[in-house]
Amino acid sequence: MSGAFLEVSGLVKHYGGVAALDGCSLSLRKGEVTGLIGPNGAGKTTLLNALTGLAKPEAGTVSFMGADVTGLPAHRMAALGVVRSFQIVRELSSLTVFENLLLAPPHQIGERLLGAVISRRKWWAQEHVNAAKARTLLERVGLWKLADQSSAALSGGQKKLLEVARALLLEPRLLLLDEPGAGVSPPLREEIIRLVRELKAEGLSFGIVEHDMHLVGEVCDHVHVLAEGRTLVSGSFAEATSDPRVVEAYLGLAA
Amino acid sequence: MSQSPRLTRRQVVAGLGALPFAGAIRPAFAQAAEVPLGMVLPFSGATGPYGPDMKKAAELVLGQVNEAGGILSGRKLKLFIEDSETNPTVGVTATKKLLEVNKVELVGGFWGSPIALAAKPIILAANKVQMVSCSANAVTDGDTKGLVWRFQAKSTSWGPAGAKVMNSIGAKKVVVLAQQNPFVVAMIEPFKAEMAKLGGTVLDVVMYNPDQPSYRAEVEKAFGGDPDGVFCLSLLTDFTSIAKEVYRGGFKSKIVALSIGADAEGKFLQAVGPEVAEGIYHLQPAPPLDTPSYKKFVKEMGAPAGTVFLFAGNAHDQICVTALAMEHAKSSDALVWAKSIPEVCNPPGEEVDDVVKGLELIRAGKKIKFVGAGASCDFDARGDQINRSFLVQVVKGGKNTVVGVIS
Amino acid sequence: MAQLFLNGLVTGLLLALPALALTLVFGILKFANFAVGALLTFGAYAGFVANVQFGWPLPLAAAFAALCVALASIIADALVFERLRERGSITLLVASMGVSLVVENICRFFFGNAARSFDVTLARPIRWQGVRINHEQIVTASVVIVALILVHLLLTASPLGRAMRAVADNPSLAAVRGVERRTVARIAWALTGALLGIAGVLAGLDRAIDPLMGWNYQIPIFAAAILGGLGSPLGAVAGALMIGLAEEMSALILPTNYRQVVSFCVILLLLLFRTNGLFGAKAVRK
Amino acid sequence: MSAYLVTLVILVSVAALVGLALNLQWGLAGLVNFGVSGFVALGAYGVAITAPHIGWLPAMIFSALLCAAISMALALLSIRLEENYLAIVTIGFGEIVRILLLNEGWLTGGALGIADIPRPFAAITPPGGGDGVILAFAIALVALVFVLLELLVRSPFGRVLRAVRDDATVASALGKPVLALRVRAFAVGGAVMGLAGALHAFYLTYIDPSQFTPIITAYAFMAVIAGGRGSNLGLLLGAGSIMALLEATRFLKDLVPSIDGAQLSALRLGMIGIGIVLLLILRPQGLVAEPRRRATEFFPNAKGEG
Amino acid sequence: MIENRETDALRVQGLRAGYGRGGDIVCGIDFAQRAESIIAVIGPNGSGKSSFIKTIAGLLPARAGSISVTGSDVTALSPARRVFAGLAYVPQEANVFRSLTIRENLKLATEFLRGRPGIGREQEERVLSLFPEIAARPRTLAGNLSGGQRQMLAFACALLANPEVLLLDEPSAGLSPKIVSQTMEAITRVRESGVTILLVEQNVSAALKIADEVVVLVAGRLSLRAPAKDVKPHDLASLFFGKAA
Repeated sequence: MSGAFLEVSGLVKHYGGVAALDGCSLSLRKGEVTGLIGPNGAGKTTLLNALTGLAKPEAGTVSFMGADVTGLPAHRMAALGVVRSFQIVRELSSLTVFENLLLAPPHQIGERLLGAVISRRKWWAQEHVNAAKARTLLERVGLWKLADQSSAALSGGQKKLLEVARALLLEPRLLLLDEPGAGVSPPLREEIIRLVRELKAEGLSFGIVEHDMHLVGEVCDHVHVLAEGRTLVSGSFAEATSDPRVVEAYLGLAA
Repeated sequence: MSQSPRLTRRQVVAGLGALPFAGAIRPAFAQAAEVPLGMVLPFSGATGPYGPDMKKAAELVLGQVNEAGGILSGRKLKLFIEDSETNPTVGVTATKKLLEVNKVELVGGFWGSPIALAAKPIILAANKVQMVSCSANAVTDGDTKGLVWRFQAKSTSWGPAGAKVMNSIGAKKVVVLAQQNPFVVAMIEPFKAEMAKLGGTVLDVVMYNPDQPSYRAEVEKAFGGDPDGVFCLSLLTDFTSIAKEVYRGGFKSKIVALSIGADAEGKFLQAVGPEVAEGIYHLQPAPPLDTPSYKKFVKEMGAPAGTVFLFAGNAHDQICVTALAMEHAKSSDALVWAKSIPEVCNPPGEEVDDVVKGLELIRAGKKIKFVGAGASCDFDARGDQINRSFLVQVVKGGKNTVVGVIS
Repeated sequence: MAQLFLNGLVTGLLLALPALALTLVFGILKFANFAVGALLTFGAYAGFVANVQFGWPLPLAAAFAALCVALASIIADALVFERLRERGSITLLVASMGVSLVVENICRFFFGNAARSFDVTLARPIRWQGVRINHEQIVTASVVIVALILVHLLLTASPLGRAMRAVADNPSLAAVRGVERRTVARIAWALTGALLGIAGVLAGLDRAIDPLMGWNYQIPIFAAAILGGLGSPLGAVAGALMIGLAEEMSALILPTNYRQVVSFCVILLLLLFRTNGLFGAKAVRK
Repeated sequence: MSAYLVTLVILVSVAALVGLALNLQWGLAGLVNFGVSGFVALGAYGVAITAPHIGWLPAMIFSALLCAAISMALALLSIRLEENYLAIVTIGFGEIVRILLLNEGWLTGGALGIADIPRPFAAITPPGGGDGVILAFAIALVALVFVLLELLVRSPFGRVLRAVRDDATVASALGKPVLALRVRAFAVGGAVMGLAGALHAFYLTYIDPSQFTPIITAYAFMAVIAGGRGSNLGLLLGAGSIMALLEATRFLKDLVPSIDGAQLSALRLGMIGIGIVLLLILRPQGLVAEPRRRATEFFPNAKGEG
Repeated sequence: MIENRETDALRVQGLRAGYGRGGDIVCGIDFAQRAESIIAVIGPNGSGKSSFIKTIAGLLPARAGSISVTGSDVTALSPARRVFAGLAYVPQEANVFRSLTIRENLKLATEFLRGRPGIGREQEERVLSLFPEIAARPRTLAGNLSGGQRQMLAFACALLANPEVLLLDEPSAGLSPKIVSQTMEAITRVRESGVTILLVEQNVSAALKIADEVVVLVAGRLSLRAPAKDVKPHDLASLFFGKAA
């Protein structure tokens, strides 16, 4: 159990000549909630993309549970248990809430071309198992009554919850959340905080990109502050937010 | 915007519903005494230019016959014409519609072998007569039950005729420039063989696909080596472009072309003007140009005297022969009257070129030999027209001038 | 060889105007307009009416054709494309197929299928260093080059061109700068219509006028615009020249009946290496 | 009349197969394919060339597999392209196929085409009763393909394809192999188009390159748009109504007798163009909506709880 | 809160807006702004700040309510006509035409506003003197400018229209702290030239420094309006994240 759960070293990624990541190194620990904060343009979202296979880093390595996973395609990262949510919620709008969840579980026989036609009974059984899990999760995040609604019709906050629930069905080892608190009304935000704590207690690890210092302070065990594509400061929430460099570069005024 | 589209949509749907219904009930209410005939002609697509004149010619005969009291003691002819869109699939549905909805005894027309070939099995299955105006040998191959009749020279007889023209104008080293099209492709080998027999050589065969934006590269390739002559196997639209290109390119080789492209019942001259067309030889199976009936036909078609109609003449003949054969067989049952076709067309018999007069003679119990506006209309046992001679013309001073007849 | 090169240049120049028209509409309205071919045909017939039926000289007839097609394009936009603007590029593409059928058949309805030509006397070629140059080629080349220069000036140096480029770049920002997308779209339609009208007359001069003529140009036009990168005016012209040269020069190594395949092979090869054409901006598939 | 209806039903069947395939590729998986006519032609030529030697059933299987393989190759080649570019590449594919068929006469008969293609069950077909057999065959084929595709659409496979269409990034972040899924959808669609071509060849018993023009592609898109993207049932309705529109306009001349043939044809094709545009403007969602999996299917008594 | 109508540069009543078929994002906002003031709109992500300012600019159609600028109703006008009526808008990030040069960007800013009073050479000189670094490089493509320079160019373009009211959507977004302070300083200069400024900001501290008043938007509704000097950051925490006022 020693050593980092997810280790990032020296990641570099440019977009149109601008360095989004410029030698970024940091680590996430197992069973903890790690916050990633920093000003706009500090490279937080690019880092998440690099961690989940949506962006190929130009230099540097990513290792997960001791294995080098640099540059693996997104679906392989998901299969390894690194699952993410998106900053601007990307629900699959032509699917219902329930279908959004049924989609998520890995290794579905019915998603194979032949399996879908031939092994009907098998995938139907799988589907029932997944449906039960989906129902439990939907009830947990309070969306069960909206199960058969088009996911496009949900409010912003409900979509966030849907996204988290969908990610959970993938049975992740590490859940990376991109601004889970953004656009969420206060009661829902408390709901998310409660959910993250519960899941952490169940053994799930988190990486959370967030601007909302209240949320970060509530749930994060450890915080990395990013600026201009690198790690500026790492430490506990209190340590990080009292660091003068962080106040200068990010917070602007004493938080 | 909120109300009107609804209304429109409903109207569209209602219109759609009503159309086939109207079409379907029409024949049922039609006079039982009418004899329905059908034709599949091209009005759009690559061969679209040839359809309208064929339609006109067929309707001309129809008018004459009906005005003279029809056939089979007073039954009028009724003609249904469908568009093939130069597309065999469409040709098949059109044929089906004619056979099943209009209950026609004859499906005529058929410019273009693929359409005729696609429609053939259906017409044979329905035991009706198919008359075609296309050249591919395959059309009359196989078991045709004596129901398929070709009002046109076979492809294989066009080629040698072309070689003879080349020979007569002194072209020994020649190039073939041909559209990739079934009618034309079958001419190339017989042409080459005949050229060899006549002591000439075919330097190159340049094939091109129809419907190209330009034919510059092909013209360059065919004419660039300055052959004595180029055998241009093209249809109207592409030949118009090719002829302009040749003229502007300043090439000197003599051109022998098909009248389908280089005359097209006068449309070619209209399209390119006299300078470009000057000196182009072209050939086609000869209509009986000198007969009074042909001259009358040209006049009735509203064309200037001397116009050489080929396909329109074929369409004209198809309807004439059908009327005469039905009258001869005293039946409108296709299986019966098809057998009468050689009876009214092949010699011996009194030569007749007017359908109305022919009908009178048949009623009077005389044996006739019909001579059409497209050909002399003699058939062999396969249903192919025989004794087709080719008329060779050259464009001089903006006019087609007859050079001679090759048989 | 030199002859084929020259022929290729002329063919390419003929493609340049419609390819430019296609790319302009794509830049501003973000869809590939399948009706370019039919509108080109329409232009040729409009020119034919003016030249042969009214007896106007060809330059005047070309201007008339440009006007007619510009008008037709604006009408098509108002009746069809405007209403479908929010519905995605493929819906618009399919709609433009419908428009294409309608326009082509309007021409067929009034003029039939027979090939026609303008009332101009053709001349024999000028020979220079063993290369034949004919008058139409000179006329075509000069008209196209002048048109291209004018369009280039319009796009780069006039307020209208700036507005068009602004809308292509960022329509919502353009809107708050006082440039209405709708107005600019209409102007772009008029401009492309005018280009297609002139192209139609030139094509009619080069070959015969028939209802399917534009359809025959369709694929090389698309090939040219894509080769240059959809939405890039400069690229469209370069692409047109390359397609023209490739198609004519390919006669050296390929049988002529495979000429039409050439443009596609060029596109395929190019797209394998540059997914957005020669000059296209990077467009990311979501 | 009845045999004419048979023709129509068979042609609708061909159009429906093509449409079903496109509905899988474009409607469900979001991959635009403008080379439909090329795949149909390959399917038709596949059976026309092989059926006399190996029998109709192996020939059909061969055609379907051939088209599937070529679809996969094309998909791998071009699937990373942006929609408009993919459209052009597929258009080009259709044209290349047509030109190859036209010019490789040693194999395809060139412009003359291939005649006397044996029909399925030719041996047990009573003379003159051919239409009934081919009709039954066509309907059975459409039914089979419809059921299979419907199984696919309603299975998790269909759902994951919809997810890929909606947002490929999210789908890949959820662990779905987007490229592989797209290639599979394209291949299955290609195979069905091949079957459509085979049915076409069997019915006409004669094929030539001029039968496979891009208009087939246009009609297929019309059918999908009319029926509603993603719904197979809607597609059958769409294909039926498009063919009805095409054939109904044929009766136009019986109502308007005074114009000449070319004008009539122009009027007819022009009306089809107007039909396309009207469908797009008036029927944005198509005739039938996509199928959805309801929670109530699993928990029939749970509705409204939670 | 209701002030004298004549002196209100910007006035919004009962404004509702949203995207597509979705619910309202802007849920009934009443708001008025005195001429030549700077008001900062702040609030948590997703509270409708951007939608609010876009609706005023006309990029998002208002479902209900009205907007007026210096007393004249602009609710029914297109975005372009609103510029003519004196309402300029600088969007977040994509705020210049990247494929056009600086000079072309500047020209476009007034080209289609002929007849609006106060535009022309004089205004151009005045504006360019505010942003000397832009005026120096007219032939540079706007896409090649740095984020801060683009921001300046965008301000310059908006000001060339001689607006009464300037709407700024997160001018600090994506900028480093140093550039943010320069930008904020530029905004105060703009106000001094007589323009009313409505500013949406996420960077609360920067906004508080220059704004006269602060408006807090939560879930599409106004939850607080107060003079900037009275607002303390810890108040904001409870306003943003606690119960809506």
